[in-house]
Amino acid sequence: MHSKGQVMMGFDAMGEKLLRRFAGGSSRRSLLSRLGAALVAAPVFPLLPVSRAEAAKPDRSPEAKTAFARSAQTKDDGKCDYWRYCAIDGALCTCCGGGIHSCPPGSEPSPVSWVGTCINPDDGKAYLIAYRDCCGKPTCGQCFCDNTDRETQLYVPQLNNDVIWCFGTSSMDYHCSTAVMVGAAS
Amino acid sequence: MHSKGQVMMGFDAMGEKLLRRFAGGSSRRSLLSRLGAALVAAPVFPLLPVSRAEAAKPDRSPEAKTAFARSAQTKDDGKCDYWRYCAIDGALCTCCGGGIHSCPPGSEPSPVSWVGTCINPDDGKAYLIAYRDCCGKPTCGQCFCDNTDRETQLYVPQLNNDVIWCFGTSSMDYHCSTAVMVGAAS
Amino acid sequence: MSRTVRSIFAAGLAIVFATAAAAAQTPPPAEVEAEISDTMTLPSPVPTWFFVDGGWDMPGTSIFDGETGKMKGMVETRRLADMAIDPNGRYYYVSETIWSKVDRGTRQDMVSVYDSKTLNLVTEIALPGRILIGSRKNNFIVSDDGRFGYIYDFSPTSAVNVVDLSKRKFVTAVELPGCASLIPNPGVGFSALCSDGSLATVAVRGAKADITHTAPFFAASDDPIFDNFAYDRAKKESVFLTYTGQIYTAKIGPTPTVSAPFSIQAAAGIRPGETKPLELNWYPGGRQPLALHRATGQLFVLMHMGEYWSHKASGSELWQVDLATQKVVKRFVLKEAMNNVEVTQTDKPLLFLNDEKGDGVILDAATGEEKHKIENAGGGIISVPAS
Amino acid sequence: MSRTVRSIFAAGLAIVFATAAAAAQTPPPAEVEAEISDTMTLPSPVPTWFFVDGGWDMPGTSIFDGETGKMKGMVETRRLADMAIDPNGRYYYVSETIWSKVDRGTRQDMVSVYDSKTLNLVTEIALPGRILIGSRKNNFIVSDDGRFGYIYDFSPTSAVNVVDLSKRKFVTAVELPGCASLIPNPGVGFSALCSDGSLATVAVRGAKADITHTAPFFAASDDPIFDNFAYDRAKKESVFLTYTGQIYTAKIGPTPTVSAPFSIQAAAGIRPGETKPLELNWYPGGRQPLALHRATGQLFVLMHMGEYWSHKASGSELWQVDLATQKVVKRFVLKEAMNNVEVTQTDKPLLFLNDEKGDGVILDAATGEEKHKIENAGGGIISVPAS
Repeated sequence: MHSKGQVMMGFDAMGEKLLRRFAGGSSRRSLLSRLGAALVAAPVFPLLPVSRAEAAKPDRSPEAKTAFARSAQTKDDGKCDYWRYCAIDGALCTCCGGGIHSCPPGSEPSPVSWVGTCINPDDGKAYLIAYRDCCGKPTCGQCFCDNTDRETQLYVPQLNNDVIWCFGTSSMDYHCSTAVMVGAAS
Repeated sequence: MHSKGQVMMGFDAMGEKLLRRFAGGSSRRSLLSRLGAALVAAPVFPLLPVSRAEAAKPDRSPEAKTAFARSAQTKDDGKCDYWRYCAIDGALCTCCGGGIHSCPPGSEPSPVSWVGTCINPDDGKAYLIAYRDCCGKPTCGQCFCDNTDRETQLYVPQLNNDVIWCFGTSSMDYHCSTAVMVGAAS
Repeated sequence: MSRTVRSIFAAGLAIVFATAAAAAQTPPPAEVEAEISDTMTLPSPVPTWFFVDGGWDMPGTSIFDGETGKMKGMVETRRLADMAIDPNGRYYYVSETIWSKVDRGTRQDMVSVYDSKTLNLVTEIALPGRILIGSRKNNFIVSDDGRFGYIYDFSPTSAVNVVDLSKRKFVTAVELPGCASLIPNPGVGFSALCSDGSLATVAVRGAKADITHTAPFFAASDDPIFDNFAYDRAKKESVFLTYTGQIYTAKIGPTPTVSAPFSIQAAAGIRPGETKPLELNWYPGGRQPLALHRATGQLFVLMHMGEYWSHKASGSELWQVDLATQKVVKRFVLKEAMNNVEVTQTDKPLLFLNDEKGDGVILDAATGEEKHKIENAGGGIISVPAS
Repeated sequence: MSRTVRSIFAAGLAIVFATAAAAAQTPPPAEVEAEISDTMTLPSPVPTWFFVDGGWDMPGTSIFDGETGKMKGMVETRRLADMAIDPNGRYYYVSETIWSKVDRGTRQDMVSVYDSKTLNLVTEIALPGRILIGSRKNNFIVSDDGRFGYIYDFSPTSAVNVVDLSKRKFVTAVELPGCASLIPNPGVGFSALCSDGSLATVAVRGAKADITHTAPFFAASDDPIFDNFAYDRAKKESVFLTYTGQIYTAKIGPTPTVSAPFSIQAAAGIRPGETKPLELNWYPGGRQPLALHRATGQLFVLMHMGEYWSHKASGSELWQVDLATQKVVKRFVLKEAMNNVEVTQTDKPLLFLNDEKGDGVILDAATGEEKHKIENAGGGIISVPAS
């Protein structure tokens, strides 16, 4: 039932297309100057002198692990304590007929999202997770989670998990959230 | 804060106006032939041979009283066991900024409604109660009640309390329900 | 552009657009595969699936696999919408009323058609109106061949809208005074229950309709038939249950016939239910108080202890009635009082029950064993694919 | 017309249209007065009223009288809408986004204007867009004189829509990269918090806007300021609270200045909060974790025990901070953990707190005594009229 035939276009093409779309057709360069808050960067948005050093070399020692990271598991992605869900907010798509990176039937993944940096307890490494909302169905009633590791406020929207992240989708109705592996955190 | 300046037009005028409205401008006579289920009659819709005798002379002896009637009170119209609420379903307008026959601000009473026949424990008599829905605001969150004395099914709609009784109002959004004294039951 | 924001770009940090570009610009170590997002699809409706409406409080009808208890997807039903399953398994139909500005603006009544494999909206069929009530199985029915949809309207005059689902267009509105709660009537049109205690039959021929009535057989105001009754398309029979517990079987056809009723309480060896208050007894109750396993003629009824006029009360027991022998063959004691019940039409039937809070359980109908408990499943009515 | 229905009319029974005509045609005994239906009105917003948004699960903002605990009415806010109260008391404004077919069709962004006495819709002011997030006090603010509304937009570029509320028309959209969470800035325009840790100030002159920034003063990613902060229009000051518990006061004007912060934990005589996990402490948390009694400079903060990054956790205590002396003067232990708090601007302040289930309590701020408990009050943010 997992249809690869419906896979979205590759990230490079998608990113570029969306950039143009949101820019109303303007060039990529002029767009970049406008994006501001819509940009999503590495684990911690590295803007602040006070935090840059910390962000560059995340401390993954047991002492620095959050309560979530210390008790996270890697076996069941239908539970709130699955390791990738360290900053998820909403219904888990894995409980709603979808998968960890798959939207339930009839819903559509938002190409833009908020992100988290979560530690996989199996290897102790940190990974960048994109929490892509699935959009276009009413809110799924299953497996509500609200984890808040490094989750910030609205003026840093790419690290805020309350925003309805349904941009560039045909409907902005929030259905559920996925936790897509993007890569190792630097 | 109870504004009589906003009182609706008298019932005679209202009834006639609505009759024409629902008939799409046709005459009253041709309309009556179409109304069918929309008609509301005395306490029990006196159509059925099996029930007509009973309906004509309701038995108000203690033995015939429903569980609701036996425990109903006449002091607090903000409680589900207030005597007029014997067949109400929904939020009590008395808890939502309205009154027993008054809609909360910004909502509008439906001129048509379902009805109940409730016994006032103070005099032991039965009265005809019109449960007029107030329409045009989201559902009030206070004092949900669902009493079902003589409440029937959809094919007898004037005795069914699940229908959204918002007809002839500018919005059909259900806000709360009132319990309007219409008269003594025959 | 502010000084601060300009400096962000000037710094040449690894700024990326969304996480999409992040993956492209900062390639992960070889062992980490960046995942791509996609969307699942479904097979045609499976006989072990339950379709649970969210009810008043929760939008959407969630599809649960009775075997695993897992959710498979959701059909977009909002409060007061009615869903029907295409008997051919290709579509889910939603009869709904939408205002252009939520509670104000222009009213739009329609049947929305969803593809059963993708759950995507295929098209909308405009309607002249429909009733706003919700929690009813029989206000939107589909003919056994899947060709026609019948949608009850109440404005507050009573009518039925006929829709040609294959041509996807509205055909006609049939005025039906004093009747509601529809039953497919193959080759004829539809039947309905009436306030005079009769069963009406509407023969639809194009835009014309002839209405006939049986003799009155039940007391619509004193001992009403629950309007969420059951219909068996294989036998062309409807099973009716009244507030007191009388069970009727109606043979549906051009001239329907109704059996003599029997009492569910008598079938269990106790005193039949009465309309008089004060007399404590077991009564049927809930919103969807009965479910029929068609092939075996087993009727499952939610029962509670109480007085008459308690017909919305949730059931603390589920009684299994064998319609052929008119006996209650089993009484299941429920852990929580339940408001709705449905049963799969499979050889090993599964029961789905939900309560007023919206929590659900799946029981093995043979043993009563609780197979799955599903919190927040939805508090509305439950459907299964036609057998 | 069917035989059955015709016979109803032929019988000449006392058939009436709705209950309206019933009263007219069958006059009740002299002692029974048939009542008429009407609609209530309200006074202008009263300082002891609380406006409680239903939050994610419940539409509408319910108005509760803090003295009696009774509901007075409801403003039509749907999920993700933002409400603002006209400082002059004549209107309630709702910034909302509506699709023409609920979740599909045409998007319509607007400020809907309601009369405060009738709660009727007066007009709609169309907007080019707005953010969908909900539970925020500072995404839709009104200037202190009531003339302008500022509505945050995120598409996902960051902007603020300026609306002339007196002329009831959209004026301009100001791009505001990297900033959000708005503060009225009288005579200037508005200010906002930014991801670089600065406070931006936007001077609006007609369709033009000049943006300036303070120096960065807080760590937006490591120790963020809760975006549901407080604003005091009498003093033209904002009070900010960070995740660790640092409290800042910002003087709002053409060139805002921000005070040195102090720690709420230190103000209570305990170790200040830290960003490092493992260290257990009392932390502020919730959706709307602070409320300011402006006249007396008393700040009420929801506090819970836990580790850092637990900023959404409900508070098991409410701490009262005297901003002048920088001391925690009282710690209220709450019966239930609460997620939002607001306080009336009256001489005898009342507190409203609600929890994630949507239940609310009204406390006397002087004694902590529970005056009223309101079930299902709504789980969203709480507003009071400006003092």
